[in-house]
Amino acid sequence: MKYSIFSLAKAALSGHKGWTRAWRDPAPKSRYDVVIIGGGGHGLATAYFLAREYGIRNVAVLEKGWIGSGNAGRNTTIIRSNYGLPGNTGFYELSMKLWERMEQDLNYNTMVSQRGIINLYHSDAQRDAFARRGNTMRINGIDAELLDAEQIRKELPFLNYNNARFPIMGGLLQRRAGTARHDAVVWGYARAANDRGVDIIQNCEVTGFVRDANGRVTGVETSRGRIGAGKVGMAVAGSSSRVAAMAGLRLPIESHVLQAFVSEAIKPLIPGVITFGAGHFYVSQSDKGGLVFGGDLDGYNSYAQRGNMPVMEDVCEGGMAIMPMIGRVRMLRQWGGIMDMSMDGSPIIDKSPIDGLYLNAGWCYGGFKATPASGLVFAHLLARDEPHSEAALFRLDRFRRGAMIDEKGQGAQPNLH
Amino acid sequence: MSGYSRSEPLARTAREEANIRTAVTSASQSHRLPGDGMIDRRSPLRFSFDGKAMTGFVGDTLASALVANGVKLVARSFKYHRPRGIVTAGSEEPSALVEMRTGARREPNTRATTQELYDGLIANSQNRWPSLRHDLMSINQLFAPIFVAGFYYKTFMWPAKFWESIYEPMIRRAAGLGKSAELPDPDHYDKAWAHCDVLVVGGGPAGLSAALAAGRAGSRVILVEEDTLLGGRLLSDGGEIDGMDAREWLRSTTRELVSLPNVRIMTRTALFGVYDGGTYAALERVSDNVAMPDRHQVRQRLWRIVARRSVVTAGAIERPIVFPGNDRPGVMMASAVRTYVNRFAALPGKRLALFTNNDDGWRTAETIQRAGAHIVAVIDPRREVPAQHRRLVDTYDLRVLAGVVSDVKGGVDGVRSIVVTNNRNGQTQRIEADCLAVSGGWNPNVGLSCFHRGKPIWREDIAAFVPGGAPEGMATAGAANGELSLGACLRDGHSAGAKAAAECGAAGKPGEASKADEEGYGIAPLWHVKGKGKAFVDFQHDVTASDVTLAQREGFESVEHLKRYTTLGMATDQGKTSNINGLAIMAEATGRTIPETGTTIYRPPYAPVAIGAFAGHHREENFHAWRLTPSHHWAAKQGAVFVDTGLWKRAQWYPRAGEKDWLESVSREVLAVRNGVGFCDVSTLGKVDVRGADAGVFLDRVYINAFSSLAVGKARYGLMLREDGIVMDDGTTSRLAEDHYFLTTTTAKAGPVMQHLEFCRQILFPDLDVQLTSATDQWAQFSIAGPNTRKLLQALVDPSEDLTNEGFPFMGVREVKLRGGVIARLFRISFSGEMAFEISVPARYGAAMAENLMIAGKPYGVTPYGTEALGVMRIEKGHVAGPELNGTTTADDLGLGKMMSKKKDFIGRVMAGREALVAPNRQVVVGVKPTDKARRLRSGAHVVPRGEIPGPKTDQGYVTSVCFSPVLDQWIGLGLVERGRERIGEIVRIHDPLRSEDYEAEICSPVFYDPEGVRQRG
Amino acid sequence: MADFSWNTQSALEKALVPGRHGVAGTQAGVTLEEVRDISLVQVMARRGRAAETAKAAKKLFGIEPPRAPGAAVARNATLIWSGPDQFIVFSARQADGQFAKVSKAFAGIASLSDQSDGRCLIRIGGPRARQALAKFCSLDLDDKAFPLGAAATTSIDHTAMNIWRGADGTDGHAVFNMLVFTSFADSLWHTILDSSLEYGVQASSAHAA
Amino acid sequence: MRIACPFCGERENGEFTYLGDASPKRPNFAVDGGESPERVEDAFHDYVYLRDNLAGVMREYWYHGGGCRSWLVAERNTVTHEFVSVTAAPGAGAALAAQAGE
Repeated sequence: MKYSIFSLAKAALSGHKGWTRAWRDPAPKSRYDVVIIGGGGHGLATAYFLAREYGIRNVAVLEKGWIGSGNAGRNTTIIRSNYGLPGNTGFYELSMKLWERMEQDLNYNTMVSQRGIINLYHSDAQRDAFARRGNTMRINGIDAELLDAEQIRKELPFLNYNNARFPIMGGLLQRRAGTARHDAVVWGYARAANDRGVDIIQNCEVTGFVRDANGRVTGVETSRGRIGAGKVGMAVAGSSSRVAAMAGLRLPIESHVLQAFVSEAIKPLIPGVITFGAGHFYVSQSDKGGLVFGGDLDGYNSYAQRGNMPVMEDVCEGGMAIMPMIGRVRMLRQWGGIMDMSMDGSPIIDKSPIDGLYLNAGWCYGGFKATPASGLVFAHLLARDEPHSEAALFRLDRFRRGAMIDEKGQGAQPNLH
Repeated sequence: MSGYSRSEPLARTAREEANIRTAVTSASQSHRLPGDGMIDRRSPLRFSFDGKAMTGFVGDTLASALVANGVKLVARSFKYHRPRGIVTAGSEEPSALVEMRTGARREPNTRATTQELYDGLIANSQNRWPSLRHDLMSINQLFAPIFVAGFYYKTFMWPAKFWESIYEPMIRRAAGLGKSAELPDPDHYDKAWAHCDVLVVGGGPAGLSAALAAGRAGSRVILVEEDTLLGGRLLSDGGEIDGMDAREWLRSTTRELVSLPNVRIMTRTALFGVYDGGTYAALERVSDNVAMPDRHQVRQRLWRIVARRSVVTAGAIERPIVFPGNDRPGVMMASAVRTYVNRFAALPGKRLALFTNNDDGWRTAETIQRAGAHIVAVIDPRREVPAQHRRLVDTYDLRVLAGVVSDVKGGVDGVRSIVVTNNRNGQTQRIEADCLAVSGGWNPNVGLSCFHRGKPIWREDIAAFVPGGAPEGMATAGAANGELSLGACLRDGHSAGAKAAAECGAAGKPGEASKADEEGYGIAPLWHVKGKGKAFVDFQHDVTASDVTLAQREGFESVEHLKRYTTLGMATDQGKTSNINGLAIMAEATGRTIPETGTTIYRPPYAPVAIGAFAGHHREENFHAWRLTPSHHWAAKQGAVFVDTGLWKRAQWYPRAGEKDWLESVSREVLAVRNGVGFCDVSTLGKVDVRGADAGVFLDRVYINAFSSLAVGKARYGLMLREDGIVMDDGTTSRLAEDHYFLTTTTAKAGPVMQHLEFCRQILFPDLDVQLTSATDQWAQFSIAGPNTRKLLQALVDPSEDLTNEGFPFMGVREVKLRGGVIARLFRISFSGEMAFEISVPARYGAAMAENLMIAGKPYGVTPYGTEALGVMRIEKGHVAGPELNGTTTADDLGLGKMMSKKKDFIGRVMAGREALVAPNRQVVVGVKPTDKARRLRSGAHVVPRGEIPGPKTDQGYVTSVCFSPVLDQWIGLGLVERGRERIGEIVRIHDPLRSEDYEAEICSPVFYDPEGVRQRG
Repeated sequence: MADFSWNTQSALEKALVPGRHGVAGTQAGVTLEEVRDISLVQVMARRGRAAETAKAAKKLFGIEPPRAPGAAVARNATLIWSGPDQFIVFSARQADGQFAKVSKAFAGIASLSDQSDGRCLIRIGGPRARQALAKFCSLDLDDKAFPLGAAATTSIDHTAMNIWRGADGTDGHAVFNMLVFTSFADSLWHTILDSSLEYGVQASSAHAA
Repeated sequence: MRIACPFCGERENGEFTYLGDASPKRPNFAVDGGESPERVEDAFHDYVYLRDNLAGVMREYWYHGGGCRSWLVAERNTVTHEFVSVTAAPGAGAALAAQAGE
């Protein structure tokens, strides 16, 4: 059923009895051309693009819980393409372009809202690093503006300019960046993939890989039985190491907890996304009115999906450093996601060393904003057996070759990326 | 120093002030009962709500005062802007949210039920326009047929560009509840630590019993209670304990607890989080009960309580029943009605009806009758009146109807009548009433016990979830544990307190548990009365029963999908009154049981907490600690401009009268050094004492070059890599004795390098005899540079010291005696490229050293210089620093590849050899200078081959560091450029679209100044 | 040419304003005192030489250094545990040869580092000292958990601090000694003072005795 | 989170810095020892980059930088955050009973 104000009004007349499931609830078939493990944004987008762009419709997406129950439902909803290194720059811009047409592509309002992101700088060195990054963006056809303190004051008059520990000297602005409604992205892809024939199978946990005599992966064992597959794609960020271990693979990935916070709903206070350069704090305001904010990783390996106090305090201290007007706004909820932290802070999208098994992992902080492009390039890899041109550098062997994509320059120390 | 203004008056409007002043004591309190409750009738308080002056008493909450004043309408709901009243009497309140205070202290979304009344309190309703009674946004109710769950996902998509420009701003303005202050919060917050053996959460009967048992046993106890008073439900329901009146028991128990030195009672303190290792978070509302905190007092304090054991006695929350019209002002929880009547002597209505499906709800009928008010009907879907309440029915001749409330009629002022549907024949009847008390049963407060992903367990007999999988060290007791009678609460609390104390090793006797009735609790689960009108599940987010079933039809069957699709339970009350009803309706729709359907994940905070409280002292200028150099105050006196470098405050330049900008000052400082002599405080460099028999071997392993071969009395530049082969840091290390090196790091990396060195020492090379001590703060260190350096120093040191090239060669190091007797360390090293020394004295002499350098250098025009001049000179000399050591460059990229020893293993050696790190097309450090000498070069500009169009394929590097070189009289810079060293002399395009600049520059050697290094050896 | 004068300057030159701060009243709840002219020597045993180091300390000071967190008081010095196989020798500063003298006693068996200027010593006492401390120190400083002679290495505002409990004050209340890094002292003084204002503060400085 | 430093006792985790998995061991090789550079690079690649990333009890390095500056080896459950043991690094002071063997 096509969604529109007309279908909505029509349905209202019949007391909304006419709506049907947004996606089917099929029993798994015995075999698919492609099985995607992971019913998050990336897995569902991959299935959608396999069907839409590459004509592969005999596809199943297997989800151990409910779709969107991983990091797709546990992030701060920011979309942006303000990256500085080859590999990331083009890829995230591809994603940005897909965000910009997502609602019409999917016939689903994912509330993509391009209200802009400002990364504040507080020192000459930070300004120079942002200038380098902004110029890279511009050279790659991405919008970027470098603002000085006076220009920032015009955009964000409410920041703390008077008694800051680290004065605001300016910021890097990407106006096309913004936020999207994270859950809606999952549901929109699920519905659109479903409409193109993809089977979305919830409560179906993968427990092992089926291998043939040559070691090739030919299917998966699941809590709902064995499912054969021409190819298996993993899109299980947060659990990448655990799933890869079933195939005997060790990855250059650690799992870390990243906390995020939301305040009570208040009337509009903040226009876009603001990132504090001298502390660990970034914030935006959801359409519903909550301030959505976060900061750094807790810093230790964790699968617990919850964090501890030091980081929560650290984040709020950062908030009160630049926006002391939020002192009386109350934090409503705190949560933690499992971050698939790769060793250079950039993702891995590649064939695995095992035939028939394909990796989509290591998303670090970039997972949500990457969703559409990740789906497209992973679908390309699965369909064509060669990397998409915008994902050619996200190779697994780059660590062995020394070709890291290390935006923050922190080296093989995931909790610092 | 608090740093926050204490003088800011409450920005009240004059009219509101006047209104409050003239309010006639208690005349407005039409619904105040004659009894005393727990309020102090001798202490009247004036307050205003929506500009209307009213009165209350000490002991009131804002909600109870509003009830006493007969106010029913207090809020508008989130989506439909429906009129809403007060539903509960506690922190679970979903509806009665108000905007407290004004101006910078304006505070949205405060629950009227937890706000203590104080004299001069100003509260306003929110989310309405122009007024609460006449809210134009209530037009949304007309669109309610369209505004169902998830409607926005299905529309607002065309045309695409309308989203940001029209639809979204509209939605954003409509959404949100209150308005936050838009001025810095003038109040102060702090954070504190507390430690105990047993933490008791909740001061009701179970909590008091637990604290008493644990306290008597001798363990260290902290009891936290969110309310202003201890007692919990005893304050509302009374009862008899150990043969005495519950309030008498409360007094004597409190007395005993207070007398125990090992028990600490914290009221107004709400526990909101449970973290790992027995760390609990609580918020103390220190000054929320006054108009403005006292001078030097905080508004709120965040407690981090470390407890070996905890006993959670957080009680239970009464749940509503979902039926049409259940959100009308005047529909109130039955237990809340008891609280308002018994504790606050305030009557929520004059004609009250009671709708209950359980025995406990019946107690409200008794309360109302005893208060002298009239109960018009008791509606219970069960066939029989519970045995324990039969006498009640007889005594008061109660009208009991076996049925359900199927509709509520009324207007903005609330309930006017209710419609009751008879269970047996389905016939309806209308009953006039102005208040409907509702009880759907009790939900034990399982939140805190589930914060570590514990799954609550369904108990059929009480039709509720009880705790399951509580965090390590936590026990639950009392109503929070599903014990719903007073006697069981006392018993359960006592035994949990005694057990926790024993587990902490307390040897004392916990004494006997207090006793009270353990009457039964019968309930016939009733979640949803189907009917025509809107039946609300989540009052604040306007989620109705039909929204839940719609979500189910569309496939959002998981409770988490339900929550996210309908926003059920995502409001400020976190679904305390709505979640269980929502999932019960979902269970019914899907044909699953309630436990099969399961709950959503419980997350902290238990109740919302002000962001300011998490920051405490660390806000604005106190965000991070600051570090001062030994000559800081001296430099400030000279008028230095300071810059933040990490945590350090450093002198950036020293402006002089008449200089038009920083560039003029900096250029003067540079030329003063190049032509005469200058000095700069470089104490911020990390300094490490490396000692031990194997110190040299140790340094050989952490640096790419050799240090064991360094002669005593000499210094050497060293470079260290990370294990992945990328440069970590650089600095000069001196050998002061056979077994003593003095290592320096960059300012930025002092901490990480120290940690790395300790890692190498303790983990990688534990066999080496080496000890490390940070000496950064011990020494005031100054760089003295320029051709007259030696002359200056000669005047400063004892005449016996030989500073000639022979007596003190380049890279020499030794202790010298200064005139006046102080011993200093002198290092002949140069960052500026000039004849230079660095001199260290103990930090206490830092200011004196600066003074004395000025005196000794006076004949030579000595000039203090700041970090900017330091930077200019290092760029002129082509020395790499932070912008080049950016965590992605190799030693060879920096032009230092030859330093890498081939004879030894060292950290990073192997990985530095990987193919992509030794590829010929890497970007390496070069010099860059614009071909037009008048051009300003900027860092972050990119390098593109001349004649090429800038693009991903032609982007060959960027400018890392720039300065105006007063010596060369032009802007110069360093850059990282692909194959740069092969391209010296090439003209390239400098592309800087961010700053709309595009010009040409020559790639050159990074050493712009004195490439042979004659001057520094001079 | 005349000799130069070498006046010393405390890290709290500006931050410490002697006198009464915060809530006024008869008795200050907190007393803050900077102890100036201190000598601090960091002693770290060489690999495997902890026992000899302890012996050398005994010989020099008459007491063994603490093997676990604690502060041992000798006649002229206090030995404060600062990490495994290491301790700080705290004493009043006398002549400049002080460090050399201690060094000699440990030659070849321990590595020494003069930290007399690397740390600033702040003493906090008074009836409300523990309440103030609870705001910036995460340790349990209860009498039982932190009795006389207890010591710890911990953090304040994310920077390292050595804290030990010396003799109680003349007012009968516990006194805590805090060694903080010199460059941070100005900042930390503000934190400590801010934490104490609600109790009333008496601030002063004194020479080490 | 509370971490029991074997020297200082239990402290809040703000005093500690985390490094990561303590299981990978730095490869030992002799300079010019005849080993093929590829093999040595392979071994270092494993050491520097590859991780088991266990969901369960793992051995890991923590640094008590906000305390006694000792490196510690902890066994901690990454699912529950529960510490099973905390021992001192082999080079942290003198040998202790509770020192991790490396």
